[in-house]
Amino acid sequence: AETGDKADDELVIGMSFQELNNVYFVTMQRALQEAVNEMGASLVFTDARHDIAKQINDVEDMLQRGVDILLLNPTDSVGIQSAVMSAHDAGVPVVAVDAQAEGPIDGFVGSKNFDAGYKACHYMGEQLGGEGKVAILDGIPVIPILERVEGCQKALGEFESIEVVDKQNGHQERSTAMNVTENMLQAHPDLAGIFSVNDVGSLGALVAIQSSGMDVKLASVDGNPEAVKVLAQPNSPLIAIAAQHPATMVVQALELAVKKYRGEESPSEVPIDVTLVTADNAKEFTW
Amino acid sequence: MSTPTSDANPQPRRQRRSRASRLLHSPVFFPLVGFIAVFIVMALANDNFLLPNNLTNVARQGAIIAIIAVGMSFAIFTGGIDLSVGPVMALSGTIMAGLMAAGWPPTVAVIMGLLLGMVFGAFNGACVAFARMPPIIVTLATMGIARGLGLIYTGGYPISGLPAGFSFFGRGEVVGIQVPILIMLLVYLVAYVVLHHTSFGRYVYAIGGNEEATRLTGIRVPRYKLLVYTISGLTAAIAGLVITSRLMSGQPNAGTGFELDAIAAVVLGGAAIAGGRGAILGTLVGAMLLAILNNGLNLMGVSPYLQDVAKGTIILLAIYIGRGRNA
Amino acid sequence: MSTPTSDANPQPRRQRRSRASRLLHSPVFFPLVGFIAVFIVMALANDNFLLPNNLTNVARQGAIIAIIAVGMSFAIFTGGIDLSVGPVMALSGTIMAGLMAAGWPPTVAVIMGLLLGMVFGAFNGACVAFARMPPIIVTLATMGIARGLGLIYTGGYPISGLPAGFSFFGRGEVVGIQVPILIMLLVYLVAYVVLHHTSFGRYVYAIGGNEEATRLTGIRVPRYKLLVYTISGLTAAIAGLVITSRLMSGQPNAGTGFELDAIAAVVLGGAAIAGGRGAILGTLVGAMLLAILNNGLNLMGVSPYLQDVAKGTIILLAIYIGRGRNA
Amino acid sequence: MALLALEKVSKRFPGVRALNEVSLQVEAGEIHALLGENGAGKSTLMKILCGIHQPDSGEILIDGTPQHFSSYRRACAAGVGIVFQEFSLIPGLSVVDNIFLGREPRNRLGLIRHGVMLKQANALFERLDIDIDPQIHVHHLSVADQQFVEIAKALSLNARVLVLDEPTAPLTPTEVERLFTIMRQLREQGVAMVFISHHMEEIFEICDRVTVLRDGEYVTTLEVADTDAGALVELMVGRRVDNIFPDHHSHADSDDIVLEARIRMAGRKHTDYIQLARGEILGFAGLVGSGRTEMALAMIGAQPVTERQMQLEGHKVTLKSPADALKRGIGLLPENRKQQGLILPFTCADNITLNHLKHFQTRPPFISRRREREAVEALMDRVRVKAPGSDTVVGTLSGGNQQKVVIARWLERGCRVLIFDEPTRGIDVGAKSEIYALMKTLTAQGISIVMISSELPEITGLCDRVLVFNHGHVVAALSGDEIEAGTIMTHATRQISLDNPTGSTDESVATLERAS
Ligand SMILES: Nc1ncnc2c1ncn2[C@@H]1O[C@H](COP(=O)(O)OP(=O)(O)OP(=O)(O)O)[C@@H](O)[C@H]1O
Ligand SMILES: Nc1ncnc2c1ncn2[C@@H]1O[C@H](COP(=O)(O)OP(=O)(O)OP(=O)(O)O)[C@@H](O)[C@H]1O
Ligand SMILES: [Mg+2]
Ligand SMILES: [Mg+2]
Repeated sequence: AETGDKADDELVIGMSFQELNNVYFVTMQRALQEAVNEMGASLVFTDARHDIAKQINDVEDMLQRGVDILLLNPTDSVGIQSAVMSAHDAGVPVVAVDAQAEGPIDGFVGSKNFDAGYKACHYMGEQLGGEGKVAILDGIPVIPILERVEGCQKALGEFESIEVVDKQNGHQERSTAMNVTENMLQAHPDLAGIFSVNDVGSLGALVAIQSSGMDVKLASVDGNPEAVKVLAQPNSPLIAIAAQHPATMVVQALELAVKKYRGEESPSEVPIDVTLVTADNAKEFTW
Repeated sequence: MSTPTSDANPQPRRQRRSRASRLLHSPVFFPLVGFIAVFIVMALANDNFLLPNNLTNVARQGAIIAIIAVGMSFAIFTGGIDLSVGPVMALSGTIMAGLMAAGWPPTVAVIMGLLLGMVFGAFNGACVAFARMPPIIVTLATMGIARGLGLIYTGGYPISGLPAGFSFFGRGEVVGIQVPILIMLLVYLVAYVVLHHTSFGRYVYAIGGNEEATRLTGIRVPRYKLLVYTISGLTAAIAGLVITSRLMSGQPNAGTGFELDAIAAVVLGGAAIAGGRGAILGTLVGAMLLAILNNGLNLMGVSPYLQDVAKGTIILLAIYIGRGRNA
Repeated sequence: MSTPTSDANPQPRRQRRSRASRLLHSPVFFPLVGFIAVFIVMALANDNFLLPNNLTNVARQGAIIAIIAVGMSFAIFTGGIDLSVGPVMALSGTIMAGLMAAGWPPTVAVIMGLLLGMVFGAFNGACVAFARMPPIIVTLATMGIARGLGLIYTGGYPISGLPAGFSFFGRGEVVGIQVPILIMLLVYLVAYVVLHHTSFGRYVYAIGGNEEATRLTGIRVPRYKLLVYTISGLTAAIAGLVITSRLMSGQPNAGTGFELDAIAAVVLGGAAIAGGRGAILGTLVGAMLLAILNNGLNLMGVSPYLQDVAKGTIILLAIYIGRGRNA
Repeated sequence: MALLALEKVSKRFPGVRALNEVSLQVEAGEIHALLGENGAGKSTLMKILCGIHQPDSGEILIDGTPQHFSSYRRACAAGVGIVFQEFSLIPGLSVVDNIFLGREPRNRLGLIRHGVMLKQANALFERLDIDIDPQIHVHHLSVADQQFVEIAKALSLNARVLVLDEPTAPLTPTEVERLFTIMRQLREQGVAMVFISHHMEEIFEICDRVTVLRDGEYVTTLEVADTDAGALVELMVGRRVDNIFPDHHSHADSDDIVLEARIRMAGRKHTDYIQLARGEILGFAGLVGSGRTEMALAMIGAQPVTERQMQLEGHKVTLKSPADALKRGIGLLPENRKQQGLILPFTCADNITLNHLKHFQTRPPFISRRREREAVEALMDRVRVKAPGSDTVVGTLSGGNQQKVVIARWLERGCRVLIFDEPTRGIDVGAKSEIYALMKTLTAQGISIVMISSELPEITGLCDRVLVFNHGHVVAALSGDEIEAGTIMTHATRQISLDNPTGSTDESVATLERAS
């Protein structure tokens, strides 16, 4: 992209979210709004609802509206390519946030999703004493989620006596996750642990576990405040969350994008580490 | 008419249908056959399926859709449809949660939530009945509106921190029966009585059977349509009560796709989608059929992707068995 | 009527309609009025709206739903419905992508994808036509089946690595017109000719108007219903082609909720949901109305949650203006 | 050898034996009447002939060759055409599309040749002397015009065997004459026709032979010339029906005005005035499309109007819907039973009690099923519905029996004013006389009746006063000796100026206006 010359408070920042029905992304959006306010710039944002076709339309419309900087939280890394190209052609710097985007992007800021799955499940494996049956509560088939599952499976594979006995889809929606977990518990009365791909799912699973009275350990990804609060309670089934940092992530992405806009030197990729939150550090953790 | 020959007229009309024939012609017969068939298959395929604990699970999981499907039945019996049920459920539930979180007493909050569902339903009904707009498009539009309002109200955050007593509706037990199941049974009981023992019930079917004829006969069709959609809003709100209490949090995006499950329950229950024919107990059977499908496939550990395929196939088969009655 | 006085009888009924009256009674009239109204509002509210570049955007964005809505129109005109369009679109698109990624030449892959859509549609059609099952439940079931098959085929991962030439369908231009728009116009042209200038087109409306009477007239209703759903599968697959090429990747979970948008387009286009009445050009207008709504609200920077509410409200208003014709 | 022969045809429906070894022969160039009470099996026999129903046993022979018609399409191909008793047109399609549905002329590309189709339709209409815009959509047409389209459609098949199942039911006498002219032409051309009608005089006017059915059994076949109406009715009903009209004793109390209506229909220039006395039977006569039905709908608030002032027993009432009308005791029996009258998926019982469920609410809001059933069975006896039971689905009844179910709905509703729009359409002679008697009984109870009818004998035989409609307006009010076929037809067909519909001769209306 060419370098831009507008002052901070003249800038229009656009961000396209994959969804906004999830505290994780809402937190991101609010942090961004704050940062943008501080700059005195203005923000427009859209919600793709996990529909890549809609997301591309949203981006096109934002470009039409004349955004100077585009932050992209793609619902699909490959499918977003044509939107990235449109932005590139329009001379708007593009930074991908949370999930990678193909095409001529100017930067990527995101969590290490594979690590997240790995860390959460490795901790759970240890807590289970390296043995027992474990189930996975899957989510929407998008790359970050699939990577978490892969990371988890790798971690669990390192324990010889741990067996992954079931994998069901909770659609990252609380009541579905609850129902599916109830059924998994029914099918495997000797289940020892569950890995949920995100905290919306884990909060649903939690209801099922608690009302079943079974002793099942739960590990998850995200760092949703409600989940962290549960984690901090004594004897909580939820024992580990590989927490992401949505606010940090988006603010860094904005900084990176503004630098690109000004033509300043900047890294093109900023991986954000995930933090493993357990009972020990839950009290201190916040987004 | 006392015509000269009327006595010599051995009118066969006096004959009543036999009990067996009545059962066979009952609209609940084929849904029940389908249900039992799937039930047996699931019981054979899973050791855990028949455990009392699991059967309670199934009933409780199915309760939400089953409750929503009551309102959907009313709408479909009149020849209409209500696509807004999912978001109305979510909206009512979040409002209840929001009011309680703001310190309102649970009873008041619950009543407000139920009222809100009814108001929303009544708005649908007014558009359909008085503005004479097609139900499918009205409720498609209000579906978006309800979803948007729910999200605006909560800002996308679920609402938690509800008073402990509120968990009664989703997790409580009365005389050994879980409250969600009890609520479901109660809703069906009321719906059954209304549909089969009141004039309003008769009008519901009449409107679905031939709206123009019903109107010309002197029935206030718009009034009853308004009522039908209000009922649908109410049952959606009741489902919202149960789900909010069960999760102990108000979820603005709960209920996505529930309208399709509810429609499936009604049609699996033997109702004609064009209206005029159907049975509320059939809907209950249909909803429970969906619930044992979800539960059974989960229990079998069928991979999630394959579950979609299996569920679709079984629904097709179930309808195929009972077809002709629904065509 | 040649009563003794018929020559001197200026009965209004006998008069041929004037041109103006024909326009007013054309099913496209009210949708067009709604479209123009929304168009003007959007143009006034946004400086950027009328830019040629943006108008192209709108048309291209609307093309996917518009193409799907063609098949949906056929289904709705016969009094049916096709809820499986979204997943069928996704499945066809991923199959095309999968075959190309596996090294098949693009043309062959595209043909296979389109065939797959038709086969799926034909299956829907066979269930509706020969097994006499209700369309709404058949396509609800196959909706799940298609979605599941797509996810199984890809394992949930999108398929990328498509040959560069394939991008033509989604990103190419011919004589200055973008290919998706061109494909859309072509599909509408063919559909228009089929509906208005072939016997099959007559039968589509006849079946929706009075299926029993159509059957009694000696028309092979099942055969044409089969064809109708096959067409719906085909247009879904064409949409799959466009979207896959536009994204340059096969997306197994694309198209969620598209069935509702397509239905909205058809009904906004003035069709009766009960069948028998509607115009394919109305559907085009309806689809474009939805597209300008999405685009205009985005351009105005309306917050996403509020967009749901605004969109629903505008749809309600649009239908309200044109109501009576659709009731 | 007969062109068409049906040999020992039998057919059962669940719970009903519709036909039992019925035979019928029709020669080329013959018009053969098929006669029988409602539910005797006439339509069923004809549907078997046309391949719509399959016989349980028996044979269809054309030119002596056995035929197997698995569908109507097959029957058409063998030269059989039918005008159905129930309409078979597609409302959303144009007239021309309806006529050629399934047989569209196409060019080499497979596209419809609209021009050719239109030309053929126009030619056909010209030949049949029908004046309907072929491009208009069928749902814009009146019932009678729809019937002519049906007839044109059947004739366009150039069938050798043509079945006309109650084609005259929705037609007025002039139109019946036109139909007969067409039928005579066809007879000349050697077409074999089966003609079904409940009007005796029509049978004597046009038919050569007549076959009588009773309860699905073949009774006899006679030369029309060798018999008379009384004998036929006796064969058909199994008893003598001497005078189908009850004695002309009027229950009208002309001083006690129950209903006064001033109504101006949308798009009309004048207000019409209607007055109804207690116990009176007021006839609405007129040609098809003269606006009687519209007036009836306007009177119960079922249709928007420019002006509507109603006074019921001296009190002003506002009627915005049929429900308002019903609340005030005004009920309408609509002319089109399938579209406006019946809830087809309902049982007879549910149809009959629909508008007076309150009567059976022993403990409101609950309905006592037992009382409902008892009441229904009494009513079904009164109008003599032939059905396996009160829980029979109404859609499976014969046309005439369906009409009786609609009538039964109004008998116990307790209305002050009943508007009967073509109440005896499709009803057999025996039942007709019973319905007339019923109407008299109702008026004796002080109920006032408006009867719309296209059958002049019915109007002249039953009404105390008659309003004649012409071009949407009341053009004459007749009473006493003025009620006579010739006078009615004169007013009904009189050429009138649209600016002054009441015309110069219309003193009676003016008088009425003054009197009020
Ligand atoms: N589809 C059907 N299912 C069940 N019973 C039927 C069906 N069609 C006709 N019937 C019964 O068969 C008998 C004969 O009916 P049909 O229609 O042939 O009488 P019809 O002589 O034409 O009478 P109408 O003069 O009233 O038209 C009736 O008892 C009717 O109820
Ligand atoms: N000018 C017209 N244009 C279109 N349709 C008309 C026109 N005039 C009458 N009709 C239709 O034909 C019907 C004829 O009017 P109406 O039914 O009131 O007459 P009627 O005297 O009762 O005749 P019918 O015996 O056909 O019922 C109207 O209800 C209307 O649907
Ligand atoms: Mg008949
Ligand atoms: Mg009439």
